[in-house]
Order: sequence, then C-alpha cells, then structure tokens
Amino acid sequence: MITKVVKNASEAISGITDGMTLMLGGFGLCGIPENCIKELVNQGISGLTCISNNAGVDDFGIGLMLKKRQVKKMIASYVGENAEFERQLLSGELEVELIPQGTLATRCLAAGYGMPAIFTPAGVGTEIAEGKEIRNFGGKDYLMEMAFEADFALVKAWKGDTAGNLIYRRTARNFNPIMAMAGKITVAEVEVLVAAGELDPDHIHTPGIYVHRIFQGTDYEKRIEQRTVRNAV
Amino acid sequence: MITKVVKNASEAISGITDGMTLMLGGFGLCGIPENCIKELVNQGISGLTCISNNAGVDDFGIGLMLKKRQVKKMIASYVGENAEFERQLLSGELEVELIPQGTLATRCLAAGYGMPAIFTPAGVGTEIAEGKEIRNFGGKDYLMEMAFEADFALVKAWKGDTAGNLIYRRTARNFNPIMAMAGKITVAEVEVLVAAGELDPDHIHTPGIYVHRIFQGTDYEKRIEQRTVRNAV
Amino acid sequence: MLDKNGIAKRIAQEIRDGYYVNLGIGIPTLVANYIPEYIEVVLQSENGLLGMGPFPLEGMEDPDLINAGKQTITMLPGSAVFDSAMSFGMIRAQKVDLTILGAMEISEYGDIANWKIPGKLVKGMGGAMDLVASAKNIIVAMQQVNKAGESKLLPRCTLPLTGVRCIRKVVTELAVFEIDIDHGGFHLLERAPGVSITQIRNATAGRLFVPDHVPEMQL
Amino acid sequence: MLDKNGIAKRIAQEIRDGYYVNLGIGIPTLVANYIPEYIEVVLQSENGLLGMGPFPLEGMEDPDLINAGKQTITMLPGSAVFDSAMSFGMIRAQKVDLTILGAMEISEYGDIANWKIPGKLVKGMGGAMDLVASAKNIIVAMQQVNKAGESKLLPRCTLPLTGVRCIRKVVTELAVFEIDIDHGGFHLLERAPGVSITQIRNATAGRLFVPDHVPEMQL
Repeated sequence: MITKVVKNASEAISGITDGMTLMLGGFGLCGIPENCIKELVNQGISGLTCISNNAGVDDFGIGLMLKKRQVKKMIASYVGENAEFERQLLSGELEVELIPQGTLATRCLAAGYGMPAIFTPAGVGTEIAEGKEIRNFGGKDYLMEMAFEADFALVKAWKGDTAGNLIYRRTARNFNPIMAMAGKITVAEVEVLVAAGELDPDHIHTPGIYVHRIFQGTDYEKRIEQRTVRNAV
Repeated sequence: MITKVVKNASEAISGITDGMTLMLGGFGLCGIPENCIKELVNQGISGLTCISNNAGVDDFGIGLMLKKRQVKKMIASYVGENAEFERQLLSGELEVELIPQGTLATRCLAAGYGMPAIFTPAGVGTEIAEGKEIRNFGGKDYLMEMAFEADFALVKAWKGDTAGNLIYRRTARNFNPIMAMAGKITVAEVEVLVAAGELDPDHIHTPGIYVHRIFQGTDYEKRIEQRTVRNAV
Repeated sequence: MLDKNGIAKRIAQEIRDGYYVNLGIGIPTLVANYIPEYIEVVLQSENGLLGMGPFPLEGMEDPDLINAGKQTITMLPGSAVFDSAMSFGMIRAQKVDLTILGAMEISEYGDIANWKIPGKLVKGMGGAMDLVASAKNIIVAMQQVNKAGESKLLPRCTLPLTGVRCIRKVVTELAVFEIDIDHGGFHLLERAPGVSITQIRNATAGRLFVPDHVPEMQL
Repeated sequence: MLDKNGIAKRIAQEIRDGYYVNLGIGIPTLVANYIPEYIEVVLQSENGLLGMGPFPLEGMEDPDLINAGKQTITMLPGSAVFDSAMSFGMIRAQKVDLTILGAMEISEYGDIANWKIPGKLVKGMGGAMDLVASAKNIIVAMQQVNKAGESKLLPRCTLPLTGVRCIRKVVTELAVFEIDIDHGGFHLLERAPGVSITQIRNATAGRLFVPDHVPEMQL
C-alpha cells in the first residue's frame, strides 16, 4: 500500500525545483512550516514565487529564504518587519505583489474548492482594482479575482494522522487549511503524527484527501514576534 | 446583557411569517431541525419558500409542512420518497426548483462568505444552464450562480454553547454549517446546550457570530430513512 | 454476459492503490465489494465523509452517520467529516480520483443522461451534475440495453442531459468502451466472457470502433 | 482636546451590547479598555479568532495564540477559532457589527487612505481593504492634523486609497464627525471638551457642516 508519510522535510519537499510557485501557511511567525522552510534554505532552491500572508522576519521564516536570495517574487498582504526584504525590494532584486488579506485567503479557498474566480469588494476604487474586471451586484461593485495556482503548498499543523488528516491549534490555523486545499501537491508538517483512527473525524480541519505528504517535524522554535503581556492585578 | 439563548422552538422561530424564505439544514432526515419544523407546523405559517437539500418523507421532516400545505416553493437537489410531495407537484400546488447539490451548497457558502456569485461547471450544457451566464476559464465553461438569500436559517447541531458556537456530529453536519452562515437570522437547535467556555474553541464548526438564537431541543426522534445493516461474520 | 456483480468486479480493476473514489447508487455501490485487499481506497460520500466503511452490524446503526444514499454506514480509521460545501469543493477541485456512476443514456461524445425522464416525475439530480461536470476520471456502470431492448449507447442522448462531453469510459454487461469525446465514437476495449463482437454491435446504437483484436475481460 | 485614550473612550460609547467588533492597530486597540462592564462585546481578530481576551500574564504567552497585530493574546470563554477564509467571509458578509480603524486621510465623501505613502516603503494593506470595503459600520479613530499641522479631513484624499465611500463616522482629538457620503461633507456632531468650533474649522480642510448647537462630548 502507498503511504503519505515521509521521513523528513527533505523527502517532503522533493520535487520542488527552481522557479516554482509555493504557498506557505502561517500568519506572521505563527503556524509556519518551519521544517520545510529550513530544508528549502538547505537545498538552496531559488527563483521561487512565494504566496504567503507575510514574509517572515530577518532571521526566521521566509526571511531565511530571502536572505539567501531564493525568492524571486513575494505575493503577500503585509511584509513589514524585515530589513533584508526592504533592501531587495528597493534594489529591484525582489518582485512584490501586495494583495488584500481577505482576497489572498479567498483566492486560496477558490483553488481548493474548484472555483476559477471569486468576487470581492476589497480594493474597489483603489490601485488594486487596476486591470481587473469590476462587476456590480445589487448596487455594489466587486472585483473578480482569480483562484491561485501553486505547485506546492507547505503547511504546518498541530496533529496529523497517517491518512493525512490535519488538526491545527488556536490561531496557528490561519492560512494553513486553505493553502492545504490549494496546492497541486500539499506537504504537511505536524508536531504530532498519529496512526489513522486516533483523531476524531469530527475534529479534523483538513481532510487527508488534500494532503499528499506528511511528516512529523522536529525542533519547533515557534518564535513569538510580538511578545505582549499584561500585569498581574 | 443580551442573550442568544431562547426557551424553546416557539420563541426561536418568532418573526417567521407567511411568505418568507427559509433554509433548513439536514440531508435526508439526518441532522434536520426537528423541533423548529414541528413548531412551524404548529403555528401553520404558510406560503413558505424552503431551501433544503431534500423535502423529508410523508410523515417526517419537511414532509410534515407539505402535508399542511405550508410550502409554496421547494428549492432542493433531490425530492424523492414523498408521495404527498408528488401529488402537490403534479397538481401544480407546489413549485419546485431543482438545483445540483454542489451548487446548492456553494450558493449557501457564498451567502455566508459575502460573495454575491460563484462559478461552477455543474449543469453546463443542460437545462440547468438555461438563462444563466456562462463563462469560460482556462478552456472550461462555468455557470455563474447567485448567492442565496434567506430570511431565516434553521439548523440542527449536536452541541452548542450560550455564545452560539456549534458542533455537529458525524454526517449530521452536511448542510447545517453552511446554512447557519447564510441566514439573515439563524436559529440553531441543539441536543446539548452548555455554558460558554465548555467547548474547545478548536472544535467549533460554526462560530457563534453566525447564530442569532439557540435552544436545546427536546424529544429528538432522529429517524433513519434507510436502515441498512450487514451480517455478522 | 456479466451480471451486476460482474460489472462491478470489472470496474474494481480500474481502481489504483491510494485512490479516493466516489461511488454512485446501484451497481457502483457493489464495486466496493471487489476492491482487492492489498490496495487501500478511501470512499467519499458527497454528503460529507471520507473513509466510508461497510454497513453497520444490526443494532449499531447511527442516525447521524449515513451515506449519500441515506443508508446507515460506518467509518473506517482515518475518516474525516466535513460540510457539503467542502465536499463538493473537493469534487470540483478534482481531488476525487475516480467517480463511478450509473446512467440511462450515454452519447458517443461522452454526454450523459441519468436524472430525468420527460413525463415521469422527476426526483432531482442530487450531486450527479456536480460529479460529472467536475471529475476528471469517470466510469459509467450500466446495462447496455434498456428493458425494451434498445441500446443506451447512442449517437446523441434523447433524455435531458446531466452533463456534456464528460464520460470517457463505460462498462456494461457486454463490454468495456472508451469514448473519444473529441471525434465521437465508442472504442471497444474488451468484451465480456463469451460475448461476441456481433452481440456488442447490435447493442450499440452510436458509432462503434472495433480494433482487430478485442481481448476478453480477465475477471 | 483629547488624548489617544480620550478618543478611545469616546468611541467605546458607540459599542452596543452583543456587538461583534474588529479593532485595528493603534488607538482602536485602546477602545477595548473602555467597554463598560455591563455590556458584552466579542472581539474579532481577522487572523481567525472570535472572543479575543486581554494580553496573557507573563509566562503564559502561547506562540499559537496571537492577534492580527501578531501580539500574544488570550481567549475568553465562548471563543471560536477559524481559518482566514472564514474570517474574511464573515467580514464580507457583514456579520461583524462594528469596525474601528485608524487612517492617514479621510475625504468628505468617506474615502479612506491608510496603507501607503508614495516614496516610502510600503508594507502592505493587510486586511484593511477587506474591512473598509465590507463593513457596514466603521468608525475611524485618528488625529485630525498631521505632524506638519495639516488637516487629514480633506476634500479628496491625496494618498493612495484603501477604500472609497465607506467611512461614515470619524472621531478625532477635536470632534466627532458624520460623513455624508452621498453629497459630501463632514457634519460636526460633537466637540471635545474645551474645543471651540473655530479650532475644529481650522483643522478641517474638507467641507464642514456645523449645526446651530454642537454638544460637548460626555466622557
């Protein structure tokens, strides 16, 4: 019988080659596929187009790939907090396409749900609308936005099983489930990998049909970007 | 503080009046809002347009409303198993609009996600396509289908909390979560109602923001339409 | 000539290890009985389940757990439950590897009619239109002639269509056909044990292409 | 004249019992501190959470639990987590009752600019364009003049737009305005304690409509 379980990140990202389009789950540094990113950096695959809500920080997340000049184009909604990113953008080494966050999310959903395009009011009347079809429904204007296409989606879940089913934890869910649905090949790294049957079918966020390869990651750093606390009263 | 919790079905459906459009969750008799349906029958509200995947059986589910001639129009994907339904349809008392099941589901999703229309290939080249806009994406034709509008959505969940969060059980989930998102007013009946905080936020299928009224139902019959068993070996 | 179980058995040979499969009502449901033990297949039920298992034992029926035919079922280890929008989302996105369904008529261009007979009460298309419009790999399981002895493999469908140019493979009690949806025509791939080319010709109203050698099915 | 906390305090008065509220970064975040205890409000964080609570106690930070500003947070009883598609789905479907955000410029027709300054490095719009295009009820919290002393309430925005004809209410350190997005103009509703109409006039570059009596804010 064939299995979706692979040994490690190296095996998981096999087939990713220079110039491909990747989706990477996570919001800020929360819920990012740390192991896969590290392995992309190790292997030095370059010329990549990365679809991800953010671009990491200088020394973590997609920032690590930027530092090694592996990213040709970044498609994101917010890219602050990254000096190397700024440098490459200003020097013209890096292309950047900024997309409203909801549009980014819904273009992933569209891909996963086999819908070629969606309508959203986000960006109507702004520079985001340039060159896009505008359509009025019920007196309100909407932009037609196209489903994403990505060669690989790299996502991070909390728990997964050998059938590829995934469960996310707290707001580390974010873009992961919708990118998991959207990749031509979807790779999931999980903190805990269990046998099929150990997860309650009602608790699963991403059904295994969307996941092609799964492995238990190691050495999760789960770095906090903005540590904020309140004082005990 | 205002509360979403209502006493019973009668209070829950208050405001539903003759001629309104309702969504009713469930697939066959599985996961249907039994208490709300009984109360609709009690109150005899009529001239209703019902959006539901099926139309119940003669003596259960929406069939009970049909028997009392409360339904003016049925929007569904499959309406077999119902003799009274047939009679009313043939006599012209009942309007029926048949919609592919995936189109039905996605038009609910569209309403819940604020998307005025979606594209689906279902029905291209068939009588379903008549009068609809056809659009080609990537060499494939799609129909543009509009988001539903419903005055009330009546759904059934397994567990719910006082904040309106819902958890469904097994395939009784079906259309319930997407209809819950789609009603102008959404009423949820649950088998078990607990205090806010008792459900794991990661397990919730329908966030409470979509639910306006919630109550714990009684006397659930949960009838099985096609009891099928295998022999012990 | 094959019986229903024979058709199911032949179709089961088309299933590959790791496939996600959606089985329609009727003969397609029987296919599950003939999936070899050494391959692993996940059955999708379009009401919202992956990992459908066999019917429950008597007394173990769960009203909250049914398939798209509304029958009580069980779940296998590794199952996942989801709502109907996601279910048809994965169908449209072609995540389901193989769809097996029945038909009333198939045209030589791969059109299919299986939901409505004019003059008879229509019950609805359920998920059939979504499945045929979306699936990349569909096998139709059907009797090749109707009760009146007329072929159901036609130049054009006479009944209201469920989908157009979507069916590429048909398995009947007589044969296996591949359909050339670009140029039209049923290409005979295999014949059922003991069935002659002439029998197949007589039961095929649409254009039939017969190669020099037509192997017999290996069941 | 109000400080940031004063602006937040005034905006908190607009919140009704049972509201679902999305708070942007900056002054809007402070609004949470002034919600009266006798009303219940659910805060949405657009990365995928309803029921956001206060920051955690030291040592209780959870890297898997952050808000849209990437700050560590907590959850209150009744919280629900969801993915980013559902999060913006509920925003587009206008399930969120009130959105409070900051701005660099507001026009007298309710246009807003708050994401990009030409010549400066742009960081991205995040969820701002989705929020302003979708929300039925938006309050902008902002300083009325910029550091150069120029009004940010303009006849037309000079910066690249975030959204058009979407802002109906603005609260600044000087006043509360309602915008007539159909005919254009800032209608003065209230003035901050001790602030004169002249001060407000001088700080408003767009058309200002002043009624005979302008009440002072009750804070």
